[in-house]
Formats: sequence, C-alpha cells, structure tokens
Amino acid sequence: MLNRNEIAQRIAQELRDGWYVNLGIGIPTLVANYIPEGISVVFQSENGILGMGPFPYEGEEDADLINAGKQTITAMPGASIFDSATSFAMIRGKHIQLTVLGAMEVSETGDIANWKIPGKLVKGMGGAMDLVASADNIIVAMNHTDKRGNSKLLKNCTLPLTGVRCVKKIVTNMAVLDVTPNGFKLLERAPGVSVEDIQKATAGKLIIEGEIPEITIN
Amino acid sequence: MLNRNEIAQRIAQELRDGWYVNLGIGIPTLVANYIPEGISVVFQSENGILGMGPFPYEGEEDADLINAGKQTITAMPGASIFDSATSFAMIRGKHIQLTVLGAMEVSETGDIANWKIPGKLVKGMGGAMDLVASADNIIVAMNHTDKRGNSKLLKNCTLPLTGVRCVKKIVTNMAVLDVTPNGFKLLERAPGVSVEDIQKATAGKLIIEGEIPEITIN
Amino acid sequence: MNKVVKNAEEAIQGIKDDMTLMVGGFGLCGIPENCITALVKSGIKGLTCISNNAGVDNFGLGLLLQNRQIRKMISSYVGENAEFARQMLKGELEVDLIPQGSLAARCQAAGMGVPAFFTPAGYGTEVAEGKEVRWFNGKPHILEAALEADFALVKAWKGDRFGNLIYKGTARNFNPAMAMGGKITIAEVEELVEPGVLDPNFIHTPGVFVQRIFQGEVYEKRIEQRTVRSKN
Amino acid sequence: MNKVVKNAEEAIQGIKDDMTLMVGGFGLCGIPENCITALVKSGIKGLTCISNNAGVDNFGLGLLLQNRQIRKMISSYVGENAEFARQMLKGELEVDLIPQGSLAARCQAAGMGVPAFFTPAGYGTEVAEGKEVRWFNGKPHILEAALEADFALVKAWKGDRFGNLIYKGTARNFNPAMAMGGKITIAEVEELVEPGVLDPNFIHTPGVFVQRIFQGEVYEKRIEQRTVRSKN
Repeated sequence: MLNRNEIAQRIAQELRDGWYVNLGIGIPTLVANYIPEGISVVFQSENGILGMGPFPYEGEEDADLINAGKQTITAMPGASIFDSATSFAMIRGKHIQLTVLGAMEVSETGDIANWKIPGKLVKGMGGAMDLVASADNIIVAMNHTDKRGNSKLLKNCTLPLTGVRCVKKIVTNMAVLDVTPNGFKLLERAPGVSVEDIQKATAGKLIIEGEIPEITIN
Repeated sequence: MLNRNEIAQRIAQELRDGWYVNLGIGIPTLVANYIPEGISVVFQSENGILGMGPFPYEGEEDADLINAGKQTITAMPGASIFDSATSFAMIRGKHIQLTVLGAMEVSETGDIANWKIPGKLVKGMGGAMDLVASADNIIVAMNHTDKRGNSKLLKNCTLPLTGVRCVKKIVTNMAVLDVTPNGFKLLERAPGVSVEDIQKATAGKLIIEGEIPEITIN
Repeated sequence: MNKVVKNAEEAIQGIKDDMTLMVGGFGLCGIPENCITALVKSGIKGLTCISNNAGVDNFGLGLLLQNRQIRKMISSYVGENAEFARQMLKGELEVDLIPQGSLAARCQAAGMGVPAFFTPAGYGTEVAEGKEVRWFNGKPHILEAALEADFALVKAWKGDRFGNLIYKGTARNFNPAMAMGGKITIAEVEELVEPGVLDPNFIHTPGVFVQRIFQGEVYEKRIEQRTVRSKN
Repeated sequence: MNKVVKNAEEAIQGIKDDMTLMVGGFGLCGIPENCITALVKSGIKGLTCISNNAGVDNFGLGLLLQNRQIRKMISSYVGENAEFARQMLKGELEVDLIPQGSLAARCQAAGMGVPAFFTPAGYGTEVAEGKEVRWFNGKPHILEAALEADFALVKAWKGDRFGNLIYKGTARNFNPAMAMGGKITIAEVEELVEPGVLDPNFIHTPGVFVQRIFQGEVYEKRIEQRTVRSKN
C-alpha cells in the first residue's frame, strides 16, 4: 500500500516539462515535493497566482501572498499575479495542463463527487466544479476505500456530483487506474497489493488486461 | 446657425463635474475644447485609455499612445490604460456617463444610423454600436440637414441602423432637441433661426411647446 | 472630481437594511476591514453578502454574522466559521453556494454589461438545477446570470483621488471583479495618493469603476494559515 | 520551460494556408510587425484574419492584403486602405464587420472558456441578423459566440522566457484579449528579459496564455495620425 507521500510521488511521475499545474488541498499539495529532475512546471493557485513557490522562511510570511488553501506562500521568479476572474478564465479556457484533486467517490464513467455529504455540514465547492468541468487532464488522488472499507471507485456516484465524465486517471493507495469508456482500467498495483485485492476494493467495473506491473517509486 | 465649434460649445454645457465622457470623431472631438470652468471630466478613448489629454507637443508624440481616431495624444495625471475588452466592459456596463457622436440620421424614436450607406464603401462600425447600445446618455452632434437640404431628423431612419431607441438629445446647427416618447421636442433654436425654419428642416415629429429660447453660448 | 470620503463611516452612507453587497477578499486576504467594522457599528441588518468566504468567527464577515446582520451569503466556500455553521443549521442564515470561477465571472459580468453567459462549470450537478443547458463544441454548458449588488466593498493597496487602484499580491483576488460589478463601489486603501503618482500603465482597477475611496485607519491583515519553513 | 524562439520565421512555424489568425493592434499601434513580415515572406495564403483594422496600404496587415494572402477579414473598421477597398468591391475579399467591443469580448471569451454570451451591442441592426435575441432587465440583447483562431499574433513591450508580457500605453489594445483567445499564441516583444525581471504584480498577460515568444528585430512603429500642438 502507498502512503500519502507515495501517492503524491507516483502522481509526480505524470508531470511533463512546461506544464501548468493546479494542485488541490491534501495529498495533491504534496505532489509539489516530488517534481522529477530536469522538469520545470508552474503551479497555479486558483485565487490568483502562477508560479507559486514553497512556504516562506519564518518571519518572511506575507498576509498578502497566500494560496487557495489560505496558506502563506512565496512567488517564484517568473511568477504572475492576477485576479480570480482571470484565474478561472485560465482554468475554464483549458490553459492549465493538469489538475490533481482529491475525491470522495469516482464513477467508472469519470464522474466525481468531492464536495458535499447530505446530512453533513456543507462547506462549499470552492473552485472544484470549475476545475473539473474544464480541465482536459484530471488526476484524482485518494484512498481506494473509505474508513469503513467501502470502495470509492463505483459504478455510479452516490454523493452529489462535482462534475461529470471528467476524471482521466486515479492514483490510490492501492493502484493506478485510467478511466476509459469501458470502465476503470488497472495500470499498476501498489507494492504488496494483489490484483485480487484491488478487484475486491473496486465496486465499479475494473478492466484487467495482461500482467499488471508494480508501481515503482524512486 | 451654429458652426461646428459652436455646436461643440453648446454640447459642452451638458457636461457635469466628475463625468466620464466618450467623444466620437468629428464635431464631438471639439467638445473637449469647451469644458466649462470649475468642472472636471475624464475623457475615455475606447481603444483603451481614461484620462486622455491634449495632443502632445511637437517632438513628444509617442506611437504607443493614440486615441480611437488614431491620433497621437497625451495622458493626464490620474489616467489609466487598459485593454480594449476592459474598455468596452466600461462602455457596455454603463460606467461612462456621456457619449457624444455624429450621425447621418436620427429617428423620432431615437434610432440612429451613422455607419453605412448602401452602395457606398463601408468602413465599419468601429465602436459605435457598442457605445449606442449601452450608454444611458447619448447626444448626437450633427447638421440638421444633409448637403442636399434633406432633413436628418426623420420619422424612421432609411439607412442601416447603428442602434435603436438610444439617442437622448440632438444638437444641430439649427437647434437643440430632446428625443421623447412623443417625438423630437424642440428646446432651443440657433441665433437667427426661427421655429418655422426648424419645422421645415425636421421630417420627423417635432414638438413645440411655449416660447423656444435662443441658444446661448458665452 | 474628488471621490475621497473621510472614513469608513462616511463611505458606507446609503447602505441600508436588506441590501445586497459584494465584499472583496479571499479568506481573510484582501478584505475591506474598515468597511466591515463600520457596518458592524452601523447595525444595518438583513444583508445579502456576495463574498467568496464568510470570514472566521471573530474577523472579516464573521463579525457581521456574529452580530446577525447577514440574512444570506452567496459564496463558494464557507468552511472556517463555527457561528456560520450554527446559523445555517438552525435555518437562520440562507446560503447560496456557487462555483468559485462562476462567482468571479458573474460579479465581473455585471460590471461588463453582460447579463448572462454560458460556462461548463457545474453542469450535471445541483448547481445546474433550473438553469438552461446548451451544447457548444460537443460539450454541455449552463447559462449563468450576472450577479447584481447595490454596493461593492473592495480593498486595495494604493489608490488615488480618481479611484484608480492597485492591489498587492494575492490580496487582489475578487476585488477587481467586484469593483466592476457593484452599482456603487467603495474602495478602501492602505495608502491614498495624488493622481499622477500611480503609473497609468499599471493600474489594476481604473477609477471609472470606483465611486468612493478612503484610506483605512487600521489594517490588521490577519493570516489564516501561517505556513513557513525554517531557515536551517 | 522555455518558450523562446529565435525569430519571427521560427515563431510562425505551423501556420498554414486557410488558417484563422487573431492579429493584435489598433490601427498601426501595437501590431506584430515582425510576424507580419515573416508571413509576407512565407507566402501562406487563404488566411482569415481577426483584427480590429486591416492596416494601411503599405504597412501592417495591408502588406498581406497587397500580397493577396488574406481571404477574409473579421474587423470593426477597415477604413484606411485603398487596396482593401479594391479587393472588397471586386469580391476578392470577404469581410465580416462586427462591433469593436463585441470583437474584443469574443476573442477574450474564447480564451476564457465561455462559448457564448449576451450583449446589447448590435441589437436591431444587421449585426443581429440570425442571432438569438433575449431580453434581460427590460432590454434586448443578442447572443454572441466566442471567436476561435488557430494562432494569435500579439505584440508586447517586454516579455520573459515564461511568456509573461507587459504592454506600453495604448499599444495594449486588442493584444491581451487575443493572447488569451489564440489556440497557439505567438508574442513578439521589443525587449526579452529573464524571468524575475518583470514584477509579478504588474504582468498584463500571464505567461500561461503564450506558447512562443521572441524579441522582434525591428520596430518601425509607424504613426497613422501625427497630431501635435506647438510649444508656443
């Protein structure tokens, strides 16, 4: 099984030089720690910055420079700052090459639910609906099952949707999967996890073709 | 009869302190020369500047600072420069208090035609359609009749329209008129011009109520 | 032309019970602190606030919530606020949650004279309920309307007497779109300068969108999530 | 990440016959002079050019017109060009005239992922023919669609390797909207600088909208209407 950092590390392997990338809160944020060598990507934070850098040194934090998680950040050389309407114009206009975000449920057709649990207090969708409705390349980072062991990869989402037919790839603690027109296609399995384990933990249609290699993380 | 400068001077009397004003090409441009004392207005040029100043001194002209007439200009203290999409957002969003432009024809309901003569070479509407469709306060500056003596104040426009039911006031070489739901209401007449002269030169419905004062220009 | 008012109290004159306000800021970053303080003092009630977030319990719009001055919030995310949660669960507060990008675009659209536009965000979700759906280039979109507000309260870094504004860092966020969108826009700034001081080529919000401006007395600029790394 | 190409010839690689281009500038102000020169040399034909104007007879897009490389112009005003008039009257050139504000908004909409929006401009005129009309707040509006282009050619004052751009004065005009709107955006700049030189807080066009950038060899920056006053 992968831990949170290893999920992030595996997702980082998907990065390509020159991409603009939006990372959601939680595991996705960790992806920034594992950018492959020789590759340069630019991180967008949807409140209004391209070229988000690491956290500031102690004492150098600036209340006027935060990310979408409201954390104090820094700006890299070549950064640009803009208003939120422009920021979402970038997102909606498909200028961001990769969006990584968490999910509560993903359906075998790529629907995603990650903002609302009926009966529980709703905090809001923030930028998630804009992100999933527009991005061509969406990777979901999440655990394969919930705390009770129920699969989060379903035939149909049971929770209120964030977006439809939008997720392209899923990296969980157990596996890497593509969302295809025919269902979840198993690409890789976590060390120590068998194809059968994954099958059991996947409620939606799982496509298993040929040998399934183990996830490799350096 | 008023000459071009006097028409501009009469229109300048309509300016109020703090207004943002867009002046079209021709007579409207001359309005800037007659701003009443004690009043401060800001001129917008729709290519992308607020706070347009006078022409530059010889030798100080800058190819990167022009107005919508493609003339070299200067920027006043407190000016701002923006792109054309933002410029027309201001116009469309009704943030400009007064638009002054020329016309070939105006109808008694406030329709305006000023961009196209069938059979003649068409240059384009430029920003005129955006301006007339949005501005709450549009003054037309023009001669009362065309070169052949035909009225330009009509029941219905005969030329292709630039906008419908938008003109609020007309200042011609002969008169000042409001466009009302019932037709052209005569407000003032040019020195040496009688109400009868104006009636003869006006093809659309003319409303004459009470004494019609003479236009006063200082 | 002089849009300068003395202080926040003078700036908010004309805001009345049951009006709709756009309030700039993202989290606690770039919020109109002084106008909010003045609103708290005013006791104006029944407000509808269009703002990405609702502040925290004892700062930002949270102060108006505590004081029960807000009837309805139109936001994208309202997570950091216990009093907010309490009022919402008790049905004392109406909440309209809309996607963050649509929120920004709908505020801006009001200022741009665009009454409605098509966007893919929210299609197939409860956000789309009751909204027109149309397909463009093989993809479904929903029709979103401009959001209207009686007043917009925005916060900038520097501004001049003509209302020209520049923002600092990500404190820009929703402020420019809301400055455009408000019928009357009140800007509070950290530093008020004379016209001509700000470079015309680098104005973020042209003064035409601003009706009143003043220099705020105090800026606490509270940090919501202080994240740092150590120098070693 | 390095978006820098050597020169205009390299920048326009991939532009082919019958493609649609957005070309920045207003009159002769802020036009991509070096890209236009390269296009003239390339002999690429059948172009549809979305540009507010069509240059003058011997400068700007006028050069492409003279060379018969343009099949169609989508513009708001094309007045200063005898060759243009000749080709249009002879039916050799298609011309689609659209209101200036709608032109800018339709270019920008393409870049914003907004396929269509309602605007009052052009209602009741021939511009509205065949377009959906809808009333909002008691006023008629027409539905305008985003304009799409294979390439956008824009001209900025300064830019960096990441494609961040700043413009000078009113040479900004249509360039930012078109930079957003082009599927591939080529920016030519007077001065190419290293990332970090331009202040992040005062970037006009964030680099995300730009795919290729180069420093132009020559800028004539011709003035169309030299208007001056004397010092006496």
